[in-house]
Amino acid sequence: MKIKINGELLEIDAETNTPSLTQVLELYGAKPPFAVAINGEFIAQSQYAETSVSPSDLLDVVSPIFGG
Amino acid sequence: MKIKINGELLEIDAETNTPSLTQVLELYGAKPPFAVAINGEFIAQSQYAETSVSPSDLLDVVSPIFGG
Amino acid sequence: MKIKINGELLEIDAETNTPSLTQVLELYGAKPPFAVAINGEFIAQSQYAETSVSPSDLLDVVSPIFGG
Amino acid sequence: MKIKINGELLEIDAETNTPSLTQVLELYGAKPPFAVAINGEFIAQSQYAETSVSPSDLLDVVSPIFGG
Amino acid sequence: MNTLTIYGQEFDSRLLIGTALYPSIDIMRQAIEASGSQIATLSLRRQSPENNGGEAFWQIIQSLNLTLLPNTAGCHSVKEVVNLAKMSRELFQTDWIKLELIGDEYSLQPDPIEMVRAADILIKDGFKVLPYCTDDLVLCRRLADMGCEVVMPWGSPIGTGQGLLNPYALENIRQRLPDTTLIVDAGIGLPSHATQAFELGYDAVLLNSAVAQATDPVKMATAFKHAAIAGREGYVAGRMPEKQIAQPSTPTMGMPFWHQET
Amino acid sequence: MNTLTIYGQEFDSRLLIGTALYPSIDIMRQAIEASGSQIATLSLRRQSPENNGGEAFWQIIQSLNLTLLPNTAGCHSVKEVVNLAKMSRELFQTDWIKLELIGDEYSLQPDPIEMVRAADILIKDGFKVLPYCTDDLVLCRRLADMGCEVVMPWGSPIGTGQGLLNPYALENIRQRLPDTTLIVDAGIGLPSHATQAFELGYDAVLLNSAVAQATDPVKMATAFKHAAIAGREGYVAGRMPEKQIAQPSTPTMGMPFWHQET
Amino acid sequence: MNTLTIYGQEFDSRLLIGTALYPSIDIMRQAIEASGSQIATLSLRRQSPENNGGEAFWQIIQSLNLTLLPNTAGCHSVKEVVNLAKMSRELFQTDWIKLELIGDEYSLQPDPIEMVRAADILIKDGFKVLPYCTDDLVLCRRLADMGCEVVMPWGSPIGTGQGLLNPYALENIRQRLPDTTLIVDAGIGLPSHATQAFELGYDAVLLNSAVAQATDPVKMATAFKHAAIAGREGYVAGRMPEKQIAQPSTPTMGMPFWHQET
Amino acid sequence: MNTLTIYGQEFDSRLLIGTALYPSIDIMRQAIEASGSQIATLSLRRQSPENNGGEAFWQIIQSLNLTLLPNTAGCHSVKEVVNLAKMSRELFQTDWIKLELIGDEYSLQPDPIEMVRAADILIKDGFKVLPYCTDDLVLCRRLADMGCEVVMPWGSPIGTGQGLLNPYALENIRQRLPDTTLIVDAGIGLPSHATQAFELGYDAVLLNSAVAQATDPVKMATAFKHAAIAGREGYVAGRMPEKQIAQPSTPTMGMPFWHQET
Repeated sequence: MKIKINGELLEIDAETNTPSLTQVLELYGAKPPFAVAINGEFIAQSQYAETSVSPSDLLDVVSPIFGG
Repeated sequence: MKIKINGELLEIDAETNTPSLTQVLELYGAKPPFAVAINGEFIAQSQYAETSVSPSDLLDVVSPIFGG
Repeated sequence: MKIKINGELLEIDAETNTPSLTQVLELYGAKPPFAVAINGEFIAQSQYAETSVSPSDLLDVVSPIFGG
Repeated sequence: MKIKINGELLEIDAETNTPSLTQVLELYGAKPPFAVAINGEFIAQSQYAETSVSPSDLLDVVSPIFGG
Repeated sequence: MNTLTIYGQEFDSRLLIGTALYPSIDIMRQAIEASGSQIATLSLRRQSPENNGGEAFWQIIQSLNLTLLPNTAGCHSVKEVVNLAKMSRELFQTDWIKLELIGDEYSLQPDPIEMVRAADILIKDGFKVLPYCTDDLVLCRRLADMGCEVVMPWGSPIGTGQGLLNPYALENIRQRLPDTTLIVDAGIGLPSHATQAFELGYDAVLLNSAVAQATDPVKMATAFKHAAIAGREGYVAGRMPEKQIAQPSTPTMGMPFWHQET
Repeated sequence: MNTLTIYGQEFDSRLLIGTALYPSIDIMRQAIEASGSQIATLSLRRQSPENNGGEAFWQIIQSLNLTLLPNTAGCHSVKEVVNLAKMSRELFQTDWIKLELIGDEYSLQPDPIEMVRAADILIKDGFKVLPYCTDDLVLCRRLADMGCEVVMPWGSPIGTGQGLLNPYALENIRQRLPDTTLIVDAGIGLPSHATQAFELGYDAVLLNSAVAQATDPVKMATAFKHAAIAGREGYVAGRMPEKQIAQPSTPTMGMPFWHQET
Repeated sequence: MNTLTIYGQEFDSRLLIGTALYPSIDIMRQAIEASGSQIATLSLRRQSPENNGGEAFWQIIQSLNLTLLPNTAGCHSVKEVVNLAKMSRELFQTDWIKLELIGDEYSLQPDPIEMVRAADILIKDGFKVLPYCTDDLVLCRRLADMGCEVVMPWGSPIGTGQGLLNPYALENIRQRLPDTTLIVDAGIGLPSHATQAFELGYDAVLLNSAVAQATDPVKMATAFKHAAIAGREGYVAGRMPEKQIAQPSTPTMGMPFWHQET
Repeated sequence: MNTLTIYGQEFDSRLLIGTALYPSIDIMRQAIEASGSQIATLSLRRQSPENNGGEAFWQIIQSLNLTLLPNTAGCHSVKEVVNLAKMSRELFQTDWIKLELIGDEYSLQPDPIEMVRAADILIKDGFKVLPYCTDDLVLCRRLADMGCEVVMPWGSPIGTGQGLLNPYALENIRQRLPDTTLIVDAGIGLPSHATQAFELGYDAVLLNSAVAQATDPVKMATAFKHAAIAGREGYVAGRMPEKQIAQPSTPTMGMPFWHQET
């Protein structure tokens, strides 16, 4: 299946059609520290496991960067 | 009965306990041009006759004045 | 003889070696209105005739121009 | 004789009618450090002895003061 | 076109004038006439024996046949603004309203949040709103987007006469809202302040105290009439480029006395 | 009296205008007429085939019947100033001279020391001197004391159009020299700059580039005509007092909707 | 007490510094150290191979043991602000958030209406909000009333370095909100701008470009460190009264050479 | 080199401080020490019983081991200046003299014409002249050409604390006299004024009232010490370019939530 992460389509061959966010982040290779939003809504770390991702979802995985 | 018009109590001896706005304005001696609000809500001229005033009401009768 | 007028050398064949300013201006073809200075010193019109010009002299012949 | 020092008249009983500046300063009780001018002209210390003061003279004896 | 457009109406004069604070009603009348203004602001207050003068005022105003711009000065809430506006519309027979919703007692500054709510209600109710606002671009644009064809940022607080405190902000608003009729309202103290507003590209100036509280209000009104023309004409004429280094106006070529040695 | 006095002569217009830098002589003519100026500055340069245009210029100038104010622009020494002044007096048949003695090539700033020497010589020779100077009070007073009935401090360097860089200094000069005719010369870029000069109490403004280098010089000349009237009338009318705290124009008394509890 | 208080925390330095736009991460580190700042702003962006540098940045930042102030720069809606804030809180383990809700692409000006809605949601969610806002008093007071213990009006638009465009407005906010921690955020370009902000009574200054884009960022950071001390100490010391007329410092009494005639 | 050079002598501090107008001699001492100044101005006045305090003052001054800069404050003629200078040289054993020749009682402005004559005489007599002058470029250059290695234009009139009234003129002087030691003397009222002077490229600042008349002179002296460092370091560091349009500091690339439709 294809999921859109950080604006790019990611091909994921997961068993299920609705993998958990934990799996997706692993497959994506997210590097800590990071935080996540699905469809613009923040998802707390504690929710990763029980949050399932569906193809239409838009994911954001963000990390610290300089800012003013 | 007593009604509060433009911040002052006006003694009105009306037959009914709920005189019409028309009556009240007459008794008050409102000089045209003027516009009216009851309890802060504008009342159109066309509504004067069918609007009845009760003692608790707060009336405003305003006229043109200089302004910036 | 050669005279310097308005920054340029003017060849003048005058009888004498010290022509009058009147002659020089005529030969130069000065167009009125104008005013004259020799070696940076103003010369009044009334003095033109009796003023003799010598080769080393520096003449200025000026006319009106726009200014701020 | 009377001499004007720092804007005030000073009575001096000197033998001579033209005492030296040295004497005058002593009689005036000038406190060092100071500098002197007579009639608005600076007098160097080295000149005190040979400078004679006459009644019409105006003396200034100045000392350090705060300034901006 | 060199006329001022306000909600489709055209005006030759680019000065909107207030009717308050004059030494006398007669001086007010003379000053308004001298200013050449075609639009005057006024308000509504409670009838009372004291302001029977209100009648005299009303007679004069009608006689001047001006376009009237009623304001909601003194209102501190959306409800007050909306109801005073409705009373004005009925009494003055105009759907024009100068929206004024005070957010601070000392600076008499408009409340940027509440005034947007008020404007929304008034526009939906059919009013032609002329909002008095701060020089906040986002606020001005929001008002324009809501349907205000005229937006009126302040120059400085009402009645201070400090002129244009932030020309940069005002110029920015002009550049970003090219199609909105922009009027500097409040803070004008001197004719040069008005002229400057026009030079920044503003379409008109609304003032009151600067004229009414001048030593000679009628003469000052004349001054502002010319100030408006000066600023507008100057803006349209296109200013000379500003330079950092001096530039001679009189030509240096042909300067006498200079002879290089030969 | 509300006329401008220069060495005993009265003028209705308070604008002195330069004749240089216009796109064409015809536009110059129209602009001068539009400005309403009655006094124009001009200069003298060497005759030459190139500036035969000089003749056309001279014809036009004479036809406008203006009071002429010849300048000594470009002069860098007392001797140059004095002799150019004498040539001007003879040619233009006027003892008026705009004294300009440049002390710096980049800022075209007058030389405060040399210009005093030049003014002294010219005055003793019977000239009516109008000195172009900096906004230095002591210099201005010295020129006035020497017999200059007119003193012309700059607003900013010639041709920069930066306006009045130091209003405090200019105002100070006005207050200390109440009986001298004061003219802001140089630096005016916008109509509001001229208006401001009059509001400071200056009697007149001399400008050139602001009009000549505008996109539309004729229209800009009109703008300055009004700017001068606006500033002068405003000055005479007496400005409203400037305040730090806002003051409502519309009365608060009689505001509807406010009912204290009973 | 002469320390800066932000939501109950005390700081000796009154300079908050941004971490962006430095020539290199190492220069950033040196500049932050030279500035003496104890609080630094930073942000969140999408992970990507390109900004692996992000890791290096994060290492350095942690090593400097600063108090972190994450911002919501780039957000254009309440929803974006709220969710980015929550991501920041989780990742940076802080409930501090610099609220930035852009209302205009060109001026990068905050949206006065939307930001109030965002602040309301964040405060209710337990955030300690430091809102970046305009110099609008009513807006600032509203944010303070909602529970913002710190309010950060701009001096001029982000990254322009124009300094304090409207000192009158900023001073007004200071006087009206005596108990709020006020920080000038954005627009600082020179050390004197920062000093001026403190002289107006502001508690701190937040800057970034002025240091990061200086020719020598580290030296400029030192300059700002001293500018903050200068302004704060000067404010506390109480300025001399400003005067219109000159006052001699050196005494005139006892001046030599002056002898009235006898 | 980052030291201040005055007639060949090097100083670490770029602040010159006056010794007048302090609440007490002890506060003067503390303030001078807090300021870090190495050069102090003082004067000469007639001895008298009253100013026996003069002795106490003199004791303190000597104990601070400062470089002394005697002034000619109060002098109104070349003769007074020259003779007071000679008395200073003998008494203070220094050939440094702060040339002050007042040309106007109200503005205490220097006389541009007379001071040049005085400077000429003093220089020929071997003095090292530090002239207090106006911000007139031609005057400043003339003084420099005569041999003044230091020139000290005013910011605003003595004791007014109005700061730099004409930064354009001051900057112009700096650019045109790159090799002269330039000091802003008089008019400084706030630390930010001093910082600004350095940002314009000035080498030092001379002040007195701003410290002496502050509510807390010692603390204000500290403020100015930092203000001088801030301004100088900032000047050397090279300011960020000023911009008209906002520039984001936080990067926009990688902003979350933005997904173009697929």
